[in-house]
Amino acid sequence: MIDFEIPDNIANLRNALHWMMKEKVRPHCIQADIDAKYPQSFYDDFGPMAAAMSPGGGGKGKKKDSGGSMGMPEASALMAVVVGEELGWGDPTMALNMPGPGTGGPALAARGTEEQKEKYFGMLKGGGAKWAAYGLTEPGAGSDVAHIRTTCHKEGDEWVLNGTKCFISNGAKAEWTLVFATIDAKLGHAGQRVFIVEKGTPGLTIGKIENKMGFRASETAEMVFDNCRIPAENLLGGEDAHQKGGKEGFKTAMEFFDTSRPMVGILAIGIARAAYEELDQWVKDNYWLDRPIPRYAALRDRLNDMQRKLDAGRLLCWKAAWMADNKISNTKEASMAKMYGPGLAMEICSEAVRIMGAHGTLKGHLVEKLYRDIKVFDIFEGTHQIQQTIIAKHMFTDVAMKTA
Amino acid sequence: MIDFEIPDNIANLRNALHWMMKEKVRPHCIQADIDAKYPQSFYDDFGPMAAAMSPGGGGKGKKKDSGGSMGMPEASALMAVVVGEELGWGDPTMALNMPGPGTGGPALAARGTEEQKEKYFGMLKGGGAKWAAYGLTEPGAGSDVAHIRTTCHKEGDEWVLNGTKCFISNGAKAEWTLVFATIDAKLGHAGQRVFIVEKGTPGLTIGKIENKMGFRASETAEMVFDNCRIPAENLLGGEDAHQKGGKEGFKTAMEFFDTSRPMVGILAIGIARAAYEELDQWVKDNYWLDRPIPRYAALRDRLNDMQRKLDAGRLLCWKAAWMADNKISNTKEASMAKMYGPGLAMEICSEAVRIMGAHGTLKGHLVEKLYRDIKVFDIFEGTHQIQQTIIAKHMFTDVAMKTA
Amino acid sequence: MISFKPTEEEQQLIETVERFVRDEIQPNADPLDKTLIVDSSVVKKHSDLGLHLLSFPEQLGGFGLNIVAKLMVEKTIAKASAAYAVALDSAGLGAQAILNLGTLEQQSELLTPFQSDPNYSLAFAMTEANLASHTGYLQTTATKTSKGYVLNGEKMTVYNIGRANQVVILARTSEGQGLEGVQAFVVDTQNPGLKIGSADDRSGLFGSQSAPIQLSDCEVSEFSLLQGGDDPLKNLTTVLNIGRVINTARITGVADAAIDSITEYAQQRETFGKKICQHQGLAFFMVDMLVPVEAAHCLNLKAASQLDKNQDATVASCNAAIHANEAAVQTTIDAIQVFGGAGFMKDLPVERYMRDARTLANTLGTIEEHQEVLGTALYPAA
Amino acid sequence: MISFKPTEEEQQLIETVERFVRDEIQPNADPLDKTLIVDSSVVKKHSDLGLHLLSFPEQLGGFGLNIVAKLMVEKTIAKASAAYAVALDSAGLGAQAILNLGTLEQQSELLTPFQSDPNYSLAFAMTEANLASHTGYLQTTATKTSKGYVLNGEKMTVYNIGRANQVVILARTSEGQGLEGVQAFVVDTQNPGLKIGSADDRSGLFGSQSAPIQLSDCEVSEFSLLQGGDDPLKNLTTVLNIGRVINTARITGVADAAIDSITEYAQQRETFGKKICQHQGLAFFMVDMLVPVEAAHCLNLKAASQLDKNQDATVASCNAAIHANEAAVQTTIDAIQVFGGAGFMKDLPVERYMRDARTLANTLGTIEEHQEVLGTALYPAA
Repeated sequence: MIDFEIPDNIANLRNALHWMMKEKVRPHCIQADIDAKYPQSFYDDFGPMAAAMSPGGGGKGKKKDSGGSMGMPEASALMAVVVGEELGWGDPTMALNMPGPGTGGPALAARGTEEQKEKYFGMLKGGGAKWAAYGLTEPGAGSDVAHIRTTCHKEGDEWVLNGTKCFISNGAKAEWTLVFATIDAKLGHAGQRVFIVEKGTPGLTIGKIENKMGFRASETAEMVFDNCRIPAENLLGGEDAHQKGGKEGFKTAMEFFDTSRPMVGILAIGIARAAYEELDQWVKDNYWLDRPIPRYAALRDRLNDMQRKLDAGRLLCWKAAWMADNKISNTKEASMAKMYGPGLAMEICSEAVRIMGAHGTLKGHLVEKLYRDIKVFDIFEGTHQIQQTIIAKHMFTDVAMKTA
Repeated sequence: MIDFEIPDNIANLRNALHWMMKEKVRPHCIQADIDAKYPQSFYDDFGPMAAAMSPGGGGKGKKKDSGGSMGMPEASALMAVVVGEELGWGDPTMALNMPGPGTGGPALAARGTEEQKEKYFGMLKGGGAKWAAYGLTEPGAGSDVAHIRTTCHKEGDEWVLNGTKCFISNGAKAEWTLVFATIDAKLGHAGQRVFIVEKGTPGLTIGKIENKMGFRASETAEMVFDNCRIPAENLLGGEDAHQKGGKEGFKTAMEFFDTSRPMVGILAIGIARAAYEELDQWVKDNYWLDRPIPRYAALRDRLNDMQRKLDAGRLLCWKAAWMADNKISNTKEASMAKMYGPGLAMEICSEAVRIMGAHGTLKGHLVEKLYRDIKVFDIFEGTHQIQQTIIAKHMFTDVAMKTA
Repeated sequence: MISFKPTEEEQQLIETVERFVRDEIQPNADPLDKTLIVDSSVVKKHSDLGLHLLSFPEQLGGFGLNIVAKLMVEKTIAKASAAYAVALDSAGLGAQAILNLGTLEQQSELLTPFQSDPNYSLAFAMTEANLASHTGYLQTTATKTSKGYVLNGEKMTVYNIGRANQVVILARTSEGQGLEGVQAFVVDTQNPGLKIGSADDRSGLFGSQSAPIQLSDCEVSEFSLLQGGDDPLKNLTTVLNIGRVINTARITGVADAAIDSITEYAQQRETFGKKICQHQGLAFFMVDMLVPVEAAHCLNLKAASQLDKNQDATVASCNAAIHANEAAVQTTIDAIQVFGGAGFMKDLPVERYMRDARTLANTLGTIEEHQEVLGTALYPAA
Repeated sequence: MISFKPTEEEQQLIETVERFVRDEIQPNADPLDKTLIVDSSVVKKHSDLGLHLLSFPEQLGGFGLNIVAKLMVEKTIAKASAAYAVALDSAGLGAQAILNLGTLEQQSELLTPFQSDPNYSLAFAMTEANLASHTGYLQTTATKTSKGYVLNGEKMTVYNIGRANQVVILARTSEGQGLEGVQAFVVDTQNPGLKIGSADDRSGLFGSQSAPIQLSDCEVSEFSLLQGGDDPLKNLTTVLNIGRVINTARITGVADAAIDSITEYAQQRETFGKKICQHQGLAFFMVDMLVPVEAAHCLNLKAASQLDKNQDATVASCNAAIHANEAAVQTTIDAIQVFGGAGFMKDLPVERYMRDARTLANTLGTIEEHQEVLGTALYPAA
């Protein structure tokens, strides 16, 4: 039956996360933006609880644990997007800062061998907040996953990695990173391999930590591999996985977009909702309560439009996630969610800053920070234009599309 | 010196045309839309005076006549766009309905031999309103000028034409039509030839008269050439013109875009201004004068935006025309004017209809007609997308652009 | 629990309707637009299937279907012909008003004729000349008399009024803000105080004839007043929310049709040596049409679902209406752009989509009204 | 007669400024954004060229240049560094106010110091905390006393206040609509009743420090009041119109810079085996950035030309401001999209363009204020 009601157990989880974001994160988020990080002690206190509650934290790999003592609903893509909106609302950087395996988690859970899963998920448990990372992007490649240039070749029992990865969230502090490389760029997707690289492996150096316009409290690192030697058993999925016809590495990169893209979409919706709520209050304080100013009808229309589009974006994310959970092919819908959310959030943040005038650009105002934070959502996990290309491919199925 | 003041003689001409449009055209335009034409008697009375005053009527070919008894300013692209706005304002269909050589005029003036000019401009003079036409578009070609499929080959003293032209304004009533054909499609632009085809030439039949959504009072005809024989002297420019290296036909099609595109842009601005003025009055009548309704601030913002964008579009057209007059290469600016005007006009007409609610879709309201009329402006003389392609080519001069 | 899956009953119903549309509506859509004549055999087959009484309770000969199902049916029909969707909806919002606002006795007396007479029809009159459909500013009045009420005022854009037996009229019985003080009356179209004007000539929806009506000291009995049940204001609001959902369903149907038409065309037609869909700029242009239409449909399903749960769907239905109006108007305009000059000609249905979308968007409240309703609901001035 | 051609003098001036920008501003733009320290040698070279006094009359050491020329200069500097454009404008709108509203005696006394002291500086204080820059709602008051006036209130976003010797303050001397009752006062920054708050930390314009000021029973002499000349309301309006044109010139300069940067990048960088500019979808995306910026520049030239002809440029300058704000904000956002992830990093100037455009757009009146001014001018309620 068509239904839009959030079941109680998910609603409870969402409310709890909202409370944590409001009470524990929001009060620190402006300072974290200035410092370009939350202090480690913050994560040691806040992190484990948040990670346990966060749907994205462990992904499906945590499914069997998650029904336990916290009384949590079964993990699902739908639960992730319903609850995830609060992460975006609280502080966008939180979505990538949450201790745990992060984006690498689902890939390890789905593609790793049992030994790999046990060792590397285990490595993150206990003893304060710990992170893992996901090393795909390269300087010069961007959204162009097919053109990875980091190389790997086998020497005896080891793989040797050479190349540079950039824009790696939590790259510097990660206990381990999933690194994409190619045995031969000419082989295309079939040549790609994914490795689990531990922190401190000789030959791995952390390059610059990026100085970013926004999203500053989330660390973005460069990782340089110079004859970096990895034990053979750290090839994700093991040698066997690559005997079956290849493209294992590329599939690893691609297959989680169907759930991660709606997640990015809803994070953006959460951010936009935060800006909308700030503006709503500001308009009330400045245009309604103080004095009867004729502009209020005009501004009310803008607020109307925002809440409407927020709900539109929310439903697109919900639908894509619901399809994923129900094993309905959702590549088009996931891209629609990813395309709509960040674009809308940029629009709403921009309008909020605009209407708040001289206040809107003053640091310390949440909307000022959100305005700088949001832009990158339209870029990572596939730019707006990549989503358009994917949707077009699904729209025009009869004709082979070029990416041109 | 940077200046935006319209000189008195152009202003006088504009005001006179405005008066004619308001008094002579507007009262008939709704009925003409229903009938899908203005009666011939209307043109016999109104046409000659209007054509004499209209800047687009004779184009540069009329330059030497135009300084005469009417005290008119020297013809220029700038004068054409300043004055032309009133044509769009009065009734968009008038822009193509005006008796005279129409779009074919400038091409004949620039490329025709002296004999051709004398004979065919002469043919339109005296004895009531008469038209000529411009036959470029083909079913299946659209904006793709390079892919003309109408063929011509020479047999003795005659050229033989075969093919179909569509969407030809005034095609059925034209005394003569400039027809584009190719001696061999494989030769591309070099193979193209332009012919002056007289009404009633054997082998030429008028196909269907299009039944259109809007722009209905302007006749749009199909012309079918079935072994249609044309005297050799009706090759535009004569045989000599094609000995110099070819592409004469293609150049004929292209070179007037630099002045015609700003003209299409400003016609659209004129249409949009008409819709804006209707809406302005409607809002006054319904939202301000009668009663104090809180929405007036919201609607005033919409009116603000409209008048601002109208002026923006107007200045883009003026600039492109001014450049043409000053022999500054303006292909990019002409395309910008053509791209902006019709898009804006569609937006304004749509918003006017929207705000007028149930009234806005009722026939008899000018905005209802304008809403149906305007769309085609974003299509003819190069679609919006063609303009984007042209602008891109000029923006990225260092890299050979594909049209892809 | 959040779900986008129709029930099996809904699925079966849609398949039935799709067959009906393919066999009966599709071939008649263009003729209706050209001739303005509703094919009576289509009306007959529609009522044979019981589609005109879907939402009637079973005791009144209907199927007791919910709003979600009604939304799907209306969208499916409108995708082929918005004018037929309007013309075939002989019970329409008028019957909905009687169901939601009338007593059981009124329901029985006023709705039973539908079972025996396939041509029986009800109209719904809300919109007034001034300020479009701003219900907050309705000027038609109903004054209490000893025998009943006397109605005075003018209504415009009353769809199906030409063939209607009765018309539900919104009139003001007392002063008030918004819908306060507004009540619904059922008036026989033969009432000497009710005069039907000449049929409107509109941009689109050709064949779904609308006309204005004039009420001059129109006397009606006490029985004509729909009291409004337990909570008259809330129930009247619900009727208008249902009206928005149904109209929005039709609008999204038209937008879907436009998208289908360009999807097909862009894969056939070549320009500059390539299929239209292989030009990336145009492909992106078409993708941008898809997303807001999909979002509008989701918003509308949400509003319908809330109505089926007896929740207040004012915000959701206004959201859906605004989103769909904007999306469908822009989509149908842009569809013409994809077709180029051919899209402007009446040989292809795409120009009809543009006119129909525009006309539906200006029906039963424009964006301006929805904004006003939303603003009042969400941001009451302090 | 309509013309888009600068005069020869303007052409020469621009060439001078372009050289200055290339040699002095371009290399210092990024350092200013990172260190917030205005390079004093740049200030010196700027004043050596007399660029800080362009619009002063010759008897006050200036060139008597018109607003069109000033527009071109400001746009050229801001294209390299919006922060330098603001920081180097030491006379600024404060001096403009004195020129347009002051007596000859006031002009002479208050503006002569610029000739001898290259570091002399004037600030302009309009914006207030409540309702941003809605001049119609200014709350700072100036009350007449026997000795002069007493000012009370708070101003925010006063650019260059840190180094200013004097500041022109808009205050209300009587009740009135819009600018009616508002007058300008020149106040010494050492006045004990004037307190400068701590420097603002803003999204952009790093280095062009602004701060709030507080006026607590700030006593000023009779001489401090700029009477406003023949028509005080009209002349004050003119000052604000000039302010809009100058700010808009800077905004379009930043937008130009963003467009230049993507134009270059899109012809170098390859993705998916092609230059970025050869992907039609992205090429159209970039074309769409170009057109509104060009239109904004034309609108601003029109406003400047009207000011030079002593015409009322209220509508034209608001039009230009709104158009440029919207265009520049969107263009600088979209420029980052073209650069992808790299555009988000502080290694490239493109993220600065986005922050600077946004900050300029919220300076000296936001779109909200311009809309209000426009609406009042064009559509007075009946």
